[in-house]
Amino acid sequence: MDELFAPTVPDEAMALALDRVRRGAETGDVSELDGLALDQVILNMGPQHPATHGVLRLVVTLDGEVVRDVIPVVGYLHRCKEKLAEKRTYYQYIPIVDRTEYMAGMNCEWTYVLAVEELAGIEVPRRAEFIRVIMAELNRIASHHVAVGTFTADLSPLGTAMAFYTFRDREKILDLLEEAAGARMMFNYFRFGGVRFDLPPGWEQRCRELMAEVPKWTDEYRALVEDNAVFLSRTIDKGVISQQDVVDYAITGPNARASGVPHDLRRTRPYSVYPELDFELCLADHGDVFDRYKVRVDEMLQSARIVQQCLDMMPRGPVQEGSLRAPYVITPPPGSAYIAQENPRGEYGIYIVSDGSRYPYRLKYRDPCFINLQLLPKLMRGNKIADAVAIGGSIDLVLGGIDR
Amino acid sequence: MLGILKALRTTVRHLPQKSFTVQYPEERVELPERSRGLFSVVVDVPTGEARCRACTLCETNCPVQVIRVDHRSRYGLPAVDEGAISARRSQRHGDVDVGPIAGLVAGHRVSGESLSSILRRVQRLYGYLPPQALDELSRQAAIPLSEVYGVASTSGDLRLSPPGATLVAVCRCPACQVGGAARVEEALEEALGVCSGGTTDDGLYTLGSVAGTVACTRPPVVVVGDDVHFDLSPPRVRRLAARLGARRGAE
Amino acid sequence: MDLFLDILRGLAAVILAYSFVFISALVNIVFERRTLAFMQDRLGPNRTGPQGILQSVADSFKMLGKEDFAPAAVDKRLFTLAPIMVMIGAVAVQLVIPYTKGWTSQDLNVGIIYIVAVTSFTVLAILIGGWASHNKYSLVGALRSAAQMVSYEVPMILALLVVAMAAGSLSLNDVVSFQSGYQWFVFYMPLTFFIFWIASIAELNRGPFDLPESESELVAGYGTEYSGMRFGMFFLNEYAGLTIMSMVTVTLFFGGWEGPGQDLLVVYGVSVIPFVWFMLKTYALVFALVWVRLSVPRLQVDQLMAFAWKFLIPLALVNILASAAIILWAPQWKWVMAGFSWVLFLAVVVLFDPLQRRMLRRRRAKSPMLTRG
Amino acid sequence: MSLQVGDIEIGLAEFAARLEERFAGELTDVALQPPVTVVARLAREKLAEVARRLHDLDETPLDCLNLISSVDNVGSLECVYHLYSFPANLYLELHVEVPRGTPVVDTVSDVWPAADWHEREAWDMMGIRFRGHPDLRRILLKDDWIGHPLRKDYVDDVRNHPYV
Repeated sequence: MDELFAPTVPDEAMALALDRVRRGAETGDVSELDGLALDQVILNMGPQHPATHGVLRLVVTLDGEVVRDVIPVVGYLHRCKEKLAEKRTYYQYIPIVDRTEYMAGMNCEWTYVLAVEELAGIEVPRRAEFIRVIMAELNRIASHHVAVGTFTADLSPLGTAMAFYTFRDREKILDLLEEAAGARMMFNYFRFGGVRFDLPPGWEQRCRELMAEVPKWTDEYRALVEDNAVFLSRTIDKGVISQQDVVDYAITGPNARASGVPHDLRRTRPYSVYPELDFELCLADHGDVFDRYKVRVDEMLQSARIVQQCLDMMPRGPVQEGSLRAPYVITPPPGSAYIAQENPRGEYGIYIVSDGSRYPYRLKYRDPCFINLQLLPKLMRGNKIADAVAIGGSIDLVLGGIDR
Repeated sequence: MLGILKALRTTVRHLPQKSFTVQYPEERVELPERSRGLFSVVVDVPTGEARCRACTLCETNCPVQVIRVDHRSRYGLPAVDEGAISARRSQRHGDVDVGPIAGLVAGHRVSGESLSSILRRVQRLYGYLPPQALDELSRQAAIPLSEVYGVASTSGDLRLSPPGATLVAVCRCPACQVGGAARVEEALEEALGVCSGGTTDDGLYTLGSVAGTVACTRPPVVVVGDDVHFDLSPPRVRRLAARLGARRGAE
Repeated sequence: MDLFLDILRGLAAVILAYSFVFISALVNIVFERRTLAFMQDRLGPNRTGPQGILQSVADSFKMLGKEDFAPAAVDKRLFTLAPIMVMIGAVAVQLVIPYTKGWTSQDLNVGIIYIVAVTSFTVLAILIGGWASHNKYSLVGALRSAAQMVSYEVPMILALLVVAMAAGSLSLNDVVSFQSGYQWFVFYMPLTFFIFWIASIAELNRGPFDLPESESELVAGYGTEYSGMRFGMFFLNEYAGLTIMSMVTVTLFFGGWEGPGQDLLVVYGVSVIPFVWFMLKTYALVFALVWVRLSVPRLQVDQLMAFAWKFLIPLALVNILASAAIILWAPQWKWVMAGFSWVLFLAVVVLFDPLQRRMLRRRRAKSPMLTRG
Repeated sequence: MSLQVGDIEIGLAEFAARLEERFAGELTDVALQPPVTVVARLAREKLAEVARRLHDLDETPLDCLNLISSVDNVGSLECVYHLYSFPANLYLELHVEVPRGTPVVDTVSDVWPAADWHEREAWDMMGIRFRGHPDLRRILLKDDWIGHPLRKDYVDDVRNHPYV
């Protein structure tokens, strides 16, 4: 019977948390309620936990309700994608890239294809550029739907309305993407020098109608949540990311813009046809959980505007640079390139080193969630468990990108 | 509280709206034409022939066992050119009467004996395992063709090509193996000019293997047709190989 | 002879009480799931039975069938005692509820105080369940729910007292008869109704107050270690509570069984039409409970406490003092009470958001310097 | 004053010239990679000190560490520090050669806190130790994994897969 209660051998993260508690006890930094002999509880939130999006494990040291320390443990979804790159030709690697950050398949593929085009000096026809922007922005809206929906579901009892409205609207976008690219999430649609198919007939009209609906959707989300007294009291002034944190921890994407940092790669390091499109940067000034939610909803509107402009400005013409269609083998000259691009979660960059052969010599991802996750312990310290869950939800993590 | 009232008003406005759910088995979502959600036979546009050769490998490897390969295509696609395939086969194997196979398979379903033992019975019928027989067997017993072929090609004593007049079988039992069966086999391969399991081009000899013989007390052992040669030291093997080579030359 | 009739009547009352709890629990499960579904543009369970009516029956059979084991480190006796106790609250309250014109199981003259006394059993049961499960999650969940239920009973009692003062008696039948002629208390005292209803939501651990078993943080709160029929008892109690609490609210504020066409159908001295009205009003309130649960996120523990002690209880105190003064001294006290209550109620509803936003903005201004350097 | 991006108008060539003139001895073969990147090499010993000075450059400080990539050029290992300057909105790629025998280099996590996990990943995948790193553990692989997978001469050890 006693082996039932044999203390499980704590792995490194648990051991680190235990000795931090022990060191805390020696230096007198014991629990707030010094009167009571309350020792701290180490709680394992994850890797299966309703609040951690995907297989993230947080070793949380609790002092009653207050979170005293958090040690994130990642790697449960590690698929060694960077090692795979050494074994796959450039062309075979495209479907693997859009499985890193599976919420934004189009953006990931675009970054990889952009990097290889930079290395190999491939030109992209103008119509393909516009199709790429449309696909990326549609994927951004769908990804923000998931982010906002699951974040609100974390705050409220099971079966909250917001989660279902966002996912219902996302379905419509995914149907559009399936018509054009053939798949709902794992697209494999981009090619070097363009995209694989042209848009099916009648697609543009359906897309224009759907983009006209986006403002109606966002008004409904705002009405449901933004004046809600309970929602405000749970999100305002919680988990504030200061601009100093943004610079020190290289935070990018909606999390940075919510703190007032106008860093958006579509504007600061323009690529493709973005300079010709006019859209505003959605900024907020307090950088708390509420602002991060608000920035994401505003960005949905901006993305819809971009898609409408692209549909108007898109010329006729080929969709993929002719010479690259048949032979699927590309051997870019030796050299290295770091190309980054604005993914719904931040700056998603790929650093490729090529040695002239058919296989990339080394491929390194700059994943926005991996870097935003570093700040989580600093944000969660000192808050209650409920706040910690809200902050985790507002940072919007996708474990596929973190673990690669 | 006005904010909460506004939220309440938003949710109640959804009460009368039509629901979004598609009741799957009764109603089905029709996938767009370009969707990669379903398996489909890829048709090679220039020749108009389906690129699938019905090799049933997908059927065997599918983890959720949802694929059934049926040569007679139901989708009205340009069917696999069966005539060309069977013509090529019979030209190499001669037309094979596949009647008795049904009886064998029926027995199998009753007695439940394993696939390899059925294949041995089929081999006893035709002397080897012709592709048409494997085809018929897989269709009758509803076992994917690639699985039948897998079993047929791996086990040592099942032959996929017609045997030569006499069978030269090198014994592979542990005793002979230790006794130097490998050396014997090399010598015979040189002499007959054919690798193990193959048949000499003039169809006289087939170099096969056997799992054990009566004479295995005096390894290594080779069975040529009916007579058994044992205790084959290197010189005796060379003499046997030369004699086989010569006889082949003579005829 | 009448002794035998009394015994029979008592027996019928007990059977009615228990069957009512189980049937209303089953009905509520399906009712809530379907209403939630329709409000979220989906269908909800519609496969078992016509339009999914038998879904909760299927659930309860599954719940009965599931293996109901107790983990090794559990305090055996308390672990089994908790689910049994949890149903006491829901069943015992029906002793005093006037279902229809001729039928109240036992018209106690201390009805209102009896209700409050009995509903506090569930707090005890949840505490015992949480403590006995010997699990971090359930311990935190149980302590949270104990704090929440105790601190929301205070405004609930204060609201009930106002009703008792207005009706002049503690017995529920008198309260119902006082409200006859469509002079329901909800029209005269909307503020009291507002306080009572919010406190009752918290009492039921539902809607924005379902902290004890909040999924995102505590996995399943006090119910984490329970499975099978033991968990079923907690589950049934939560859903039965919906109807029971709505019945109490209807009796106190919406004129109980009063409705047009009262004496049309009388069976053995018990008129049936008012029962139908009573049920309609109850299920209107149950719909409101489900509606609130869908649209309002969950409160935090400290906000829960702050809302109770810093807002609801002072409001209830002001309300009870003012009502007492009005009932004693005001000549036409009903109209004065209505005026006062409506003004205060609208003030609270309108001013709550701006005040809260100002408080949040002030807290934001105090937060650390955001900009560089 | 809230943070601005790219408010100091400075061209790429001019930015490279400023760097070359400020770090004459240390930064070698500075090259331009239009449109936004300057590439330079740096000796391993000078890393910690140069990093601090780069971070505190007067007008265009390279205040943000975007990424640390580790590359295995068979002869030696190489750490690539991708730095970004918010005021100048330009990138600097620092290549630091690390010998294969003793793959040790100073940590920069005290200068840029973002470097913490990048260095842990470089240690986990490429086996480069960072002297002075607060808690250099494996980040993606199992704690007791043997070997560093992204090295070109990596052979997968059977003890890494006990359950297969």
